[in-house]
Order: sequence, then structure tokens, then C-alpha cells
Amino acid sequence: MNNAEQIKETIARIFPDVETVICYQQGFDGLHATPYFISIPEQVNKLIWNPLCAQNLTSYLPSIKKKVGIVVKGCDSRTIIQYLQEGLIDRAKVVIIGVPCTGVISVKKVLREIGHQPVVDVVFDDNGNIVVKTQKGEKRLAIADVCPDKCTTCQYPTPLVYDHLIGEPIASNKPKEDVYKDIREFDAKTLEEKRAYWEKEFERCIRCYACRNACPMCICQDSCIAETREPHWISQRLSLQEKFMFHMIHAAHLAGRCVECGECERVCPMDIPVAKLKKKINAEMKELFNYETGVNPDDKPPMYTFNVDEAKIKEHKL
Amino acid sequence: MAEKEYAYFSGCSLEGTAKEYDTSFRLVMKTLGVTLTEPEDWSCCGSTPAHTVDHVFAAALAARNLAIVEKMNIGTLTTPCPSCLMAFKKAHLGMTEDEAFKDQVNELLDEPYEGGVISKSSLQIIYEDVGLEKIAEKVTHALPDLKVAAYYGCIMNRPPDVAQFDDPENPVAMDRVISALGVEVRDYAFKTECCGAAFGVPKRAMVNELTYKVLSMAVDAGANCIAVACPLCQQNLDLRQEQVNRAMGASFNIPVLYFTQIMGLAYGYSPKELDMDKLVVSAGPLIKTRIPIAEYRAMKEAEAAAAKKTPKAREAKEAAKTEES
Amino acid sequence: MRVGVFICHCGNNIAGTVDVARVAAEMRKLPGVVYATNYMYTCSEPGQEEIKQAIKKENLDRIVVAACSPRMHENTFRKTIEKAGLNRYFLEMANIREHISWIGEDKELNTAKAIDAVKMAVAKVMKNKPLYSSSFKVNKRVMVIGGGVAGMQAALDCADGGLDVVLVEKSPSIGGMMARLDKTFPTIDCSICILGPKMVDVAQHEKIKLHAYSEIDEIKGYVGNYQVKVRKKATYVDWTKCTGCGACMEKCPTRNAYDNFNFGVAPTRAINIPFPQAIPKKAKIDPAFCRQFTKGKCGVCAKICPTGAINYEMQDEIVTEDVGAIIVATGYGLFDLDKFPEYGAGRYPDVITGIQYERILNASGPTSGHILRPSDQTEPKTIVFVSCAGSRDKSLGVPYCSNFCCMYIAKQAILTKDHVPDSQSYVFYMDIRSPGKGYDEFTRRAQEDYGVKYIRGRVSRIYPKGKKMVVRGADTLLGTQVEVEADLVVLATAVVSAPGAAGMAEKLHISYDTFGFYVESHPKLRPVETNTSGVFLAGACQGPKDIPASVGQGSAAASKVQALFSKDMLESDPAIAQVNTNACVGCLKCVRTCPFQAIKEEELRNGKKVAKVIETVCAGCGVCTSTCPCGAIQLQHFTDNQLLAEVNAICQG
Amino acid sequence: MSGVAGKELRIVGFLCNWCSYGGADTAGVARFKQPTDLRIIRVPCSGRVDPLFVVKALLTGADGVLVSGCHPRDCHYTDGNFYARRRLEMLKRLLPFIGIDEKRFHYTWVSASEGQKWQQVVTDFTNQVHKLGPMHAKKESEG
Amino acid sequence: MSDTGYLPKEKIKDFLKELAKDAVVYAPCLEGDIVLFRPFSEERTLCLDRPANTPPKSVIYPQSETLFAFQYKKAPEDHQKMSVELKADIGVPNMVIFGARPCDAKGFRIYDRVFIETNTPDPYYRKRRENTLIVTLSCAAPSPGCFCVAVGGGPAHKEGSDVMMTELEGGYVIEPVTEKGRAILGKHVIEDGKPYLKDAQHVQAKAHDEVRNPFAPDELPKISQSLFNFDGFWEQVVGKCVSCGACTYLCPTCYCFNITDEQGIGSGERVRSWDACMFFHFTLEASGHNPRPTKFQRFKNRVGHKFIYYPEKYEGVIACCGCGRCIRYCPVNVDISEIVNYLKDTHQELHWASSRKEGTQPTVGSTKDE
Repeated sequence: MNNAEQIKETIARIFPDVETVICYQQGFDGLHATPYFISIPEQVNKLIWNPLCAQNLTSYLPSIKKKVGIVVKGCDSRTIIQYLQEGLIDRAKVVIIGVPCTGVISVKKVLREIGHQPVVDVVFDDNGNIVVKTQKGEKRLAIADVCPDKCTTCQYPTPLVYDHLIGEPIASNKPKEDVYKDIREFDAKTLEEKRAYWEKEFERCIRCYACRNACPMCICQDSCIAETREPHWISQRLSLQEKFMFHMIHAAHLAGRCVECGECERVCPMDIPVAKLKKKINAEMKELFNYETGVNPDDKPPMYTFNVDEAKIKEHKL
Repeated sequence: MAEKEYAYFSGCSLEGTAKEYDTSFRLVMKTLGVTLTEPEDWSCCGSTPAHTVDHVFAAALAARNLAIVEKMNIGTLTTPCPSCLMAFKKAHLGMTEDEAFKDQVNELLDEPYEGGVISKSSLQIIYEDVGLEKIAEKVTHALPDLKVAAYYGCIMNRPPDVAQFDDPENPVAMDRVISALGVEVRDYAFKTECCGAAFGVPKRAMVNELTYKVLSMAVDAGANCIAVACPLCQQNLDLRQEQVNRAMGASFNIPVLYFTQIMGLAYGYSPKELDMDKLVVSAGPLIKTRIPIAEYRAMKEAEAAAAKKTPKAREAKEAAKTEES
Repeated sequence: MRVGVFICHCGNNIAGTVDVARVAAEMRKLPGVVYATNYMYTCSEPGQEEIKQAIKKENLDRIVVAACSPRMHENTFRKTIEKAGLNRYFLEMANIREHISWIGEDKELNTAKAIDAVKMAVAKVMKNKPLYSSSFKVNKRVMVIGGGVAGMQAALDCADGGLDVVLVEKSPSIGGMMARLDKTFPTIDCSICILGPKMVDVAQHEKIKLHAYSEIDEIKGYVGNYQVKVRKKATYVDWTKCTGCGACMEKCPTRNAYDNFNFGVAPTRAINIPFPQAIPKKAKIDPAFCRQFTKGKCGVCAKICPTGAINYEMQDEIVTEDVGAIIVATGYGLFDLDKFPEYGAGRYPDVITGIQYERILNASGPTSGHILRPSDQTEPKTIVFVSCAGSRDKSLGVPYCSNFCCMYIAKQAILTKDHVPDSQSYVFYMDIRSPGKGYDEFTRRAQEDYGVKYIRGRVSRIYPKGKKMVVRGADTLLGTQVEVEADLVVLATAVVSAPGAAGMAEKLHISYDTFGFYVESHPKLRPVETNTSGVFLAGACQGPKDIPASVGQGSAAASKVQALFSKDMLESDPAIAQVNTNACVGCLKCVRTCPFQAIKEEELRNGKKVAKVIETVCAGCGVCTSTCPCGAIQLQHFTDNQLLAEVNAICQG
Repeated sequence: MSGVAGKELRIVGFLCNWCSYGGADTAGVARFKQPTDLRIIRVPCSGRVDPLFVVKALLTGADGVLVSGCHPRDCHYTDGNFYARRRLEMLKRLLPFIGIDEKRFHYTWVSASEGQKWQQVVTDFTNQVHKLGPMHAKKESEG
Repeated sequence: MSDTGYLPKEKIKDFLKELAKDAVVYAPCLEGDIVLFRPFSEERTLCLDRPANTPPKSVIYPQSETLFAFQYKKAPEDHQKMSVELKADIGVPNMVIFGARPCDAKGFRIYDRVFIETNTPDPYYRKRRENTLIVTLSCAAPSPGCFCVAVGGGPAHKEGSDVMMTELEGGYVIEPVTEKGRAILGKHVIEDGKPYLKDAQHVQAKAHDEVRNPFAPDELPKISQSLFNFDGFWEQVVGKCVSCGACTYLCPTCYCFNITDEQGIGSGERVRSWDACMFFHFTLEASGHNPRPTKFQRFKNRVGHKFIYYPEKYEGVIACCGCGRCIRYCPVNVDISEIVNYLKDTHQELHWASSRKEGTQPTVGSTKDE
């Protein structure tokens, strides 16, 4: 595909208006892309653009003070919009190179398919497949089968905000009503099942905070109350109770803010479905306030505003 | 082509004493392009007697019909009779708001009612769904002599929580519908005053008194006929008018028409088609002057042209005066 | 840490159902608690003395008092420990009376619950920090919003006390509702005759600055230092030139303008002076009716004005006033007739409201004081008054009593008889409420001396019959239905909050009830204060009240302002939010949610952006603390750790 | 160990100082009898109640949590309870997702004058929690 | 008894059961899609075909452990008198770590120097270490990102292990490394392994050749101090780091910890828990000052600790075992071997130094090509 070339051209053009451009380069093996910070146009030749480029690069934006260029997919652009809603970045200091996206791959899913073999080579064919070569042979996988869950219900394949758009916009072909289908299905389980599920998942948590640090909306970072004594919400014990509490803090603080980029889940070394809690809250935000994160910069995050008369909140009877 | 479709529950009165209401309503609906489909095997709505005996049983009678309509997949049921309407609305509300009540009622039914039918009076669908613009559009004839007092009766709009239509104290839907036909409507204070309803038999004296008030207020308001939307009201005001005259020493001779009959007249149906001959107090003299709308307009324009010359000039002069001062 | 715990018996109130000795014994087992005792009446003089002694003797540094509600005695004990040299915030109270001994029957369970409650207080007090007030300067200038009788009284009292006053009135003249009344009950003295001189006093007082025909756009700041933006609405007449001669009004060709002052009883001119005694007596154009505005041509008044005061191009003007306190006296509103479809909803000209009748009775009103009914300008002989038209009617959303209708109906009935001796008045009423000095005598006089027929029952319908209005109602004392054929019907429509009351409350950050009336700090003991310090209430904006009550409140509010301004510096409440700038990440979510705009952005010397609390504005609600994801902004005295200590004491303790 | 084993469950209440705490006082003054399980934490405003306090309590030993503030529009701080309403509603809907019965958490509005309503709320909520039984039964039997 | 044993594959469960008779056996088990060391039981699925996601370090050095519990006691006769009662429990069962990889086992040797081979040994660690038998499985092939041979290890490196197993087609060749490990050969499912030893050695040698060495072969990496101390370098190479603790918590050689008192009203615990130098709070001082406020400084410390400070203190031993987990599981693919490679290369240093002089941005991407 020519998108990579077009991105390179665009990046070359936006220098020296920007000091840095954040994009992707090949990671330590064929299956991994890694963030790539370009500070001189010549570096652009190592840029890659393919379905490995799953990471949401926008997480870096709030901490960068200088003017930057950034490559974003449709889903990533929601983060930028959410930043704008919350006043966390200065739009004038970001040059957005938007790239319509047909889906990325989940490394975890590919590894599962290839039995966690070391990868020798990875190629993408023209029919939407990824071909992974290992010592034990070659495996051809449809990207649609190994994409992150977020791609399966993607509503915004084309960035919602950009300064330069690479290629033609793509419309979503995923039904809107399916976005929260997984949440509804999970919710239908019994309380005991749900409790047991989370206890089993959270038990694995090692409190490495990768989910938190990779989360673009976790703005506290160094000040996170998971680690402070003032306030002292949770201890350093490794009990299930503390882990549960940490994940509830994470979820509560993202209420009405989670842009569903799936970074928390992608980075979790323990394979915990951390995004699910936040998605549940998002489903409720949609239901209660008809609010969807990261689609309109003029929206107000629902937890930081109110209506005197709430149309959807009924008083609860005992 | 039909634009709208309703399940049509005529009810028992319209099969008998109020046949003309049924006839005229069907004709008017045809003109307005509304399809009425009668549910098969409909039965008594329960009316007043049922709910005075047992609420569950009363609701079951109504809900049986609602269940039939629900199966028709039309969604909205219309009935001209306010009594039927009330029975349906009460059963529907009771069953949708109280799960236990719903179960009790459905226990009595062969086919359960799940709460998927909206009931509206015929007046409501004409006023709200068809709309005044459409009503006016179809007018072919003018009725220059009619001065109508619109009489709604007691349960068309009340209790407001159940009826959920128009103002409970001063309803205006029928007034506006008739006005839209180009027919003169008189402001009438007793729109919702009780006519005595079904007490005509057991408490005749009381009904005489109440009906007398309703009639005399219409006359005081300058009306020469009354429009109604309820078979029972029509009966008390029309059939018993002579009885009232005798009992109260009055001499009313005021025709009581269904509003749909007035609509029918404006839409060019003949009095015969509209079963006007079923009225006890004849409306014949009043509707004699019916005239096609085009002719009527031409006549009025000629009159206006003649009359308006002078006042216009006066107005212009006055305006000039103020400028000067 | 050396915590002292004092458990109060409250006579038998607590000790009757709580084993106080056991609670004290349990507390002694807690680390940190070095002293625990129980006492008959801790709030008594000797009880407080014992606390002071114990603080000295046992070297206590934190005190827990387990007794009644802190809403009752927290301040008492704070003062006590302060006198003994401790910071007042080193006190915690455990409410073992209202929340325990009075509501639980089982002594065993009550005692266990009391132990928990005191334990929670101990856990919290150990996390308490000393807090200190800071002081700030007061701007000794007061704004009074509303120029009715309550506002005027407040303004005059403040001005007489030497304060600079800014009086803001929405309509073109001060005077409010009272200026529209004919006579006042129970003395039947002329309303404007007693109000007029007061209005003149206001106009002439050198300490009072009047903004008539002005509204409040925005209020910023805090007690002692408010900045109020006042919008002076365009009158299209230059008031510095207008002499109030009235020539323009006489010549104005538009004769159908709505007369706000007369509540539409009769029309007025598009340019008008609302009433002869108006202060300021200046003309104002109503652009909704003026031909110059509606048709784009006329200009009669501009031609006629001897001083050239007319200015069709005039725009609203915004002025900012700096004041230290605000007295709100925005008055009340009245139910519209259209709320009553059964009474014709305004369709019948001869069914009018009490205030309209007041204007008809008034010598300077549109009928020059002759009682003529609106429909045909004839003198009515039978007049029906309907009290509680809307009041005490839940279905209309007015469950409360409108307070003064019973009295003014009696007054109007008496006046009617005076004006039309051969008239007969009827009053439909629910109860006669006349609990004031000379009030009950007055209503009796109406019945006994003036022959007013009082019918106890409500009116179900009013309808026209020929030239008469038939009033149908119940006579509950006779148990029958009655119908009165009246020439005129007067409805004592319900008193409601002033239009726009809610919006004004939001600008002021004061609370209002479901009906839009402003909420006082305490219904009994702080009747003119609000929960926003520096904002006081006077008159019917707080609830329906008659003239003496309104005047009384006006004076009360003025005296509160005087007391507030008696100090040059004010002390701020230290239990407010505080930012830990190390932890703050500058996301400023707290700025978004603060109900008081008490938080702003600040740049530290190292360039880091953080939130900063404006101490004097913060009211201490803690919304910011529960908004802040990183716990950087903490409401002092209710910090996360303090509340967590309590949670842990229950859940883990 | 909080509560009296066997008879009581642990119920934590967060009450705003101005309305609900006052309402509970009013109920006390009127001697309206109530179950004794509830332990009350006084906060200035329901807007101060971070939903995480509720989570913390439920995860660490509470069997039920009750939050009560001023009626909407009657907030002492004008808007505090409006924020509380949104946050607590969010939590109410989230709890079942993590397997905690939402009936263990209730939020409501009680004014300082509504002593009777307070009695009703406490009684009904306590009964509701008792119907669900202890939340941490497993842990206690193990320990 | 032979020096070498052999465990047929079909008997592996019996073997584990036998070990479990007098010890808790931690073995790599499949959980969902990942492999974790869990106390082995019948219902678990053993997974030996790839290294576990987490090293077995928490078996001997738990992520969080109570050092002691304390309780305040008031004298019954005088409530002003208070004492503190301490309770410490270091009773540890016998444990077996089965199926660790050589790099994992080597990690324990890094800890031993810190916690045991010192003047003040740590009783908690020592007790667990002494009670644990480490049965290691040599690697037949490298895993993504791993580089043990470059830091003094290898796919069959025996340091830290008590027993070394090598997988052949039908079973495992078992070589005892320590005396403690030799006891294994006595287990009744173990057969004589001598016939298979040659094959095993062949497998080991082959694997050794396959593992990548990002640094110069046959030589431990030497770090250039000047580049190490150049801030611009770190800003360039770890700009993408998100400063989480995945690398340290998954590392078999990271051992930094925090000690906190978790206190209720009357009692509490002193808790030791892992900490990570990648966290801001790691060096946050009570005053609010933080000597390592940026992720660059923190990452520098991580590399420094492993490749400079530890070797300086412990005779040149590098505190990195090359397992590759920090690379594999890094949210943003920060590659420590790549960074160390820059640091050791004198040619690179010149490049960085020159770019520093000119004031231009050093450029990692392009230098890597040269």
C-alpha cells in the first residue's frame, strides 16, 4: 500500500513547522511495531505503516510541550477529541496526520494462533491477511480474525479530526448496535458468575500499572492515588481486595472519559480484560446521558457537568 | 391510497342508537384517506357497569379486545365512543403500570394482552393525527347558517391522567376541527358539564335538570346547534330535549349533531348519506343553506369588496393625521 | 497522640439506652486514647470545665465528645477546647443521642453502635489537622436588589447607619407591590401615602445610589468583596435630561401598550411614567408597542420633549458595582389566571385577580377609584371573592398558604362596600387565616359590620350567564352546592416566587426551594441569612409575607449587614479545599465542577500549571475533592484520609 | 469487629451535613425507632461522596452502603447533589457488573425536616440488606 | 546410582506428584493464554513449551509479604500504659520450583548476593531460598527478544539451578547441579539418563548457537560512562517509555522493594512489597522532592543498576539474565539490549558526542543503520 509513502511525504512537508513527529517503526521482531519519534525529516525512511501499528500514540501528547506531528488512526483520533474536551492539549500545537484504518492486529491473538513461536518474518498480503513465518512453518491469518476486539465494532475507521488525511475516508461497516453487545452479554450473567470472573482475572494482576500508564486518559500518572499515602486509598499488599480496588479506581476515574482505545488491555502482561469495566461505564453513559466519548470536542464529559432535571435518572425505590 | 390505518372499535352504541355516528365517521375517514379496520370478533368493552363491579373483570373485557388488536399489528386503536375509550385506556394503564394486575387480568384471557396498543378517540386522531390543515383542505361546502356549541361531555378529556388529551377543563379540539371546516363556533362554557349520562332511566329528574343547563347555556352562547362526540350525550341532549322542555317548561329546538356529521356536510356528503334523518330534533332548516365552497367564496368576496371601500379610506386618512401632529 | 474521650449521659437521654460506662471502658482500650470518661451533662458549665481540666491534666491534644448531634453542640465544644489551648479542629463529636440512644430500643445493640460511633470519631480525630482562619478586608458597601418596601427599608436602614448603598430595581420605579395597593389592612390607610415619603427618602438619601430599570447580569466574588455587573436597560429616554413633565405620555399616539404597573387593567401609552408618585419620575419607552420601533416611524415624543431627552438609539449599559454584602429583596409573583381553566382561564373579562382589583379600587388607578367592571364599565353590585385561587392546592404545585390573601380580601370587601354601598360581597374561603395584631378583628368587621357573606367552600366553576358570572361552589357548612350570580369575580391568586427567581439564586449561589422561594440559613434562628455568607434575604422572596413582616425583615437584614461591616477584617472558614501542588496535575477538572467558581488556574514558578483555591470564595462542599482523580485537592477537615479512617473503623475495625 | 455478630450487618451511611444528617437528627428527636445496623459518616455534601468510598466500603467489609443528600435543587451548595446524582447512578449501574448486588447500595434524598422519611429509608434499606445477607460471609467463616 | 537421570514424558505428572508429597511444587501452568508458576495440582495444565510469562521469583521473594504483625496492648490496670506486641512468622514449607528456565534460576543468584551473602542476611528470603529446590528446564530454542548468552548465561546455564533438565523427544535428561538436586535422581520415576546425555548436550549446544547476542561475542558489554551520563541520550532512546513497572516486575533479577506499615486502629502489619525504579514514587522523598522525577532518569537507573552499579559491587556480574521478558512484554517495545548496545559501542559514543557538540539532536534511527 502507498499509505506509508504518503505519510512520509506529509511528514517531510510539515517539518520544520513541528519539532517532532510521532509515528511507528519496526519493533524488536517482525510482529511488533514501536513508537518512533522523528526529529529530523531524514529519519522518515524508517517509518512503517501497516496493521502492526496498533498502539495509540496520542498518549504522549499531553506531556509534550513543543509542537508535534502525530499519526493517528480513527480510534486514536477520539483520544485527541477527548483531550480537547477536557482542555488537556492545545490543538494549535498538534499537527494531525489522519490515516483511515481497516483494522490492526492484536499481537496476543497472533501469538495464540502460532503457538507463541518466535517469529521469523511477517508479511501482509493484499487480501487482508497476515502471513507469519516461524521456525515451524508459515501461517496465513485473516486480519479480521486476529484484530483487537475494538476493531470488530469500530465505528470510526476514519479519523474524526485531522490536518492531513492520507488516502480516502472509509465508512464504518460495523453495526452501531453491536458496540456494546459484549457488555450486554456479560451483564446477563449472574452476580456470582460475574464476581467469580473478576476475582479470577484480577487475581493475576501484578500491579505493574502498565494499563494505567499506557492509558491516554490516565492523566494523574505520577500522582496516581494507587501509590500515595496522602490519600491512602489502597495499601501495597498484593491482596485481591487491593487489586480489585485499584481497578475500580481506574474505572471510576475514567467514567465518561474512556475512549475505548484498548491500550490498557493491549499492554497488560497478565492478559486481564481491563477495558471491559470502562466499556461498561461507557455503555451506561450512552444510555444515561446519550454521551459518547471522543466524538465531539464541544461535548462535556458527563461526570463534570449535570442537568437540573436528569431525563434518565429515576429515583430509586427501596 | 390510505395514509394511515387504525383498528376501529365502533362499540355497541354505534351499532344501534348512534348508527349515524358510525356512518358519518366512516365517510369522513374515507375522505381524509384513513383506513379503518374492524377487529374480528370484538366484544363488549365493559363500559360503566363492569368497573363498578370488579376492576379485574372490567379490565379483562377491555383487554380481550386490546389483545385482538395487538395481534393485528396496527398499533393504534380508535373508538368514537368515550366510554369505550375510557375502558381501554384504564385497562391499558392498569396493566402496563402494574405487573401483578396484568397477570391477574391475563389469567382470565385466552390470549394475553402485552400492552402494545395505543387507544385514541376518533376526535383525537382527527385532531392530532390528521391535522387541521388536512381537515380544511378537503372542505367542499360551506355551512353559513351553523353556529355551533361544541360539547365534549364529561369523560372525553378527564381524568387528565388517563385521557391524556386536550385541556381537561376547557377542551378545544372539537372547536378547532369545526372551525377548520369554516363553520362558526361559539365559545361555550359548559363544554364538559355533565349531561346526566346513563341516569336518564333511574333519575330522570336529575338528568332533566342537567341537560337543561347544558342546552340553555348553548342557547345563551348564541349557538343554534350543538356538536357532540359521545353517543350518550347525543341521546340525552337530542332524544330527551322534548322531555326537558316539558319538565322544565322550556322550548328548546336545538339540533344535536355528531361533529363527524358536520364534517360530512362540509365534505359534501348528502344529509341522507350522513343519516341526518336519525336526529330527533331536525337540523334540516340549518343545513338548507349549504352551498359549494367556491360559490360561497365568490359571494363573500363580492360583499367584502363593496363593504371595505369606505373604512379603508378612513384608516388611511387617520394615519396621515398622526404623521402631521 | 493523646486523645481524650468524653461520653455524655445527657441525663437519661443517652444513658437510658446506652451503657455509657462500657463505651468509655472500650475506648480506654484503644491506642492513642489516654483518657475516657462519662459525664452527666457534658455541655453544662461543669461538663465543659471537666474537658478543660482534663486537657491540662492529661496533656490531651485531641478531643472526642460523644453526645448529641454536632449540629447542636459542635461549636460549643470547639470553643471549649479552644479555651483550653487546643485548635478548634481537634474536636470530633460522635452523635450517640439522635442517631443512637433515641432511635434504638435494644441497649446491647445501642451500646455496640455507640462504641463504633465513638471509635470512628477517634479514628477521624487522629487524622485531624489544626486549621487556622485567615482574614481579609471588607468593602463596606452594600447592594440591595429589589426596590419594594422590604428593599427600601433595608436600603434606608443601611444608609442611615452610614453605609453606602446601591439599590437595584428591575422596573422603572421603586415601590414594588406596595405602591400598587390601594389601602393597607387592618388600618385602611392609603398605601402610597405611607410609602411615598419612604420612596422620596430613598431618592434623596445621599448614601443611596439607585439603579432603576436595571437587572443583575453577573455576581462574582465573596463576602466582603463582591463584584456585581448591573445591566441598566435602555429606556430610550435620557434620564439626566427628563424632567418627568409627562408631555410625551400625553401626546403618544400608541394607546394600547400593556400597563405593567396596573397589571393590564387598562392600556397605557408606549412612552410612559408608570404612576404619578414614581421614583425616579422619568419616562420610558416600551419598544414592543412604540411605533418608532414597531413601524420604524413616528417620533412624536422626540418632537414634543422640551429637553430633547428622547434617544431611540439608546443601548443597555453595564456598570460594575463593588460591594461587600448583598441584600436580596426581589419580592414575589402571582399566579396567572390561565392556571384556572375552570374559572375561564382569563377568557372572562369580569373574572380578575386581587391585585387588578386593587388597581381598580385605587384613586390613581385607571378607573380613578370608581369600581367599574372591565367588560362594560358598569358598577358591579354583587362581587364574589375567591380565596385560595391556587394556594394550598397540591395539584397546582402550590401546597402552601399565600399568607396575606385572607386579609386583603377582607379589606377589598370592606372597601367595596364603602365605594358601592348597595353592593353585596361574597367570599368563598377554606379557612380564614388572620393571625396578626388586629387582623382577626378586621376580618370579623368585614363580616359583622360590612355584611360580607363568607361561604366556607371552594369554587368549582365560574361561567358566564348573560351579563352575570355564575360562581358555583360548595358551602361545606351547609353541605350544599351554591351558585352566586355575580357582576365581578375577584380571585385571590396564589403568591409564587418572582419570575426569574431561580436564575437570580444561581447568580447569587443561594439555595431556593421547589417553589423558587429563597432558603434561609435556619428557619427559626437565622431567618434573613443565607448559606452564602454576605448574602441576606428580606421580604417575600423568602416566602409570602405581608408588609409589616417584609419591613421587619428589611430592617433585620440591614442590621445583619451592619454587624458584618462592624469589623474591618473578616475571618475565613478554614475548612475549605486545599491543593497539594506537588500532586496536582493541572487537569483542572475541579475548576469545572466547583459550584462557586472558587478554583482557578495558577502557574507555579517552575512553570507547572496547578489549581488554586480562592480561600474566601470556597464554601467547603468538597465536590472538587471527589472530582480530583489524584487526590490533590482535599477539603480540609473532610479529607479522603479522614473519611477513609472512618470507613476503615467501621469495615475493618 | 463492628456490629453485633448474628444480629447486625455492617451498613455504612454517608450523610450530608445540611439535609440528611439533619433529617436523621430530626428522626432522633421525634424518637422514630430504627434498626441499629447503620453507622453514619458525616460529610458536608453528598457531592463530597466519591463513589470510591462506596466501593472501598463494600470491598472491605460493609454489607450495604447508603448515601443521602439534600433533595435536588435544595443543595446547601447549590449543585453538589447534582454531581452526586450522576456519579452515584454510574456506580449503581456498575456494581452488578462486578458481581455486587446493586441493592446493597442505595442513594436517596432526605431533607432536614423529613424525620419520618429518614426512618423509612433506614428501615427499608436495612431490611433490604438483611434479605441479601452478609456480603463477606465466606471470608468470615474462613477466618 | 548414575549421575544422570531420565524422565519419560508420560511420567512427568507422576514425577510432580511425587515431588508434591513433601513440598509445594510450583510449575508453569497455562492460565487462559498465559503461563504462570502455580502450585501444581491435577486440574492444572502444565506448559513447558515456552518460558512462563512471569519468572518464578515470587515463590522465593513474594511480591508482598508481611514481615511482622504488631498490636498495641494497653495495661488492663492503667490505660495510660501501652506496649506493642510483635508477631513474625517465617515458617516456610518445602518448595520446588519446577520448569524454571536457566535465566530464571540465574536470577536467584543475583538476589542471593544481596539478601544472603551479606553481613545482615534477610531471614525471610534466606528461609525460602533454603527451602526451595529449583528444577530448571534448559531452553531448546530462543524466545522472542531473549539474549542470555550476551550477559553471561546460556540456554543450559546451570548457575542458580539445583537440577537441569533437557528435553529430548521422549523425555527429559536430568542432570543434578547441586547436592540438593542430586536427591531427585532417587525418585522412583526417574530412569538412568546416561544413554541420553550426549543427545542432551547436543541439544544444548545447538540452542546456544541460536540465541542472539546483540553485543560483541564472548565478552560482557562495557558501558561508556560519558554517554551514560548524557541526558540527551536517554531522552532519545526512552522517549517512548510509559514508565510502568511491567519490565521490573517481570524481571528475574529486579529486587527493589518498599516497606510500609499498614495500620488499623489497634493493630497493623509491616509489609514488604516489590517496588520498581520506573515509578515516580520509588524515589519520592517525604519533603516532596524527587531526585529522579523524569522517566529518563529512572530508566537510566534501571540500566545503570543492571550493567554498572551491580557489576561494580559484585565482581563484574551483570544483573540482567537476558530472559527478554522486558522486551517482549513492554507496552511500547523498549529494547534494553538495543540501549546497552548503544552505550557500549565506542563508535556510537563518538557519534553521540559529536552531535552533542554541534547541538543537533542525536538520531537513533539513522545511526542504527550505519
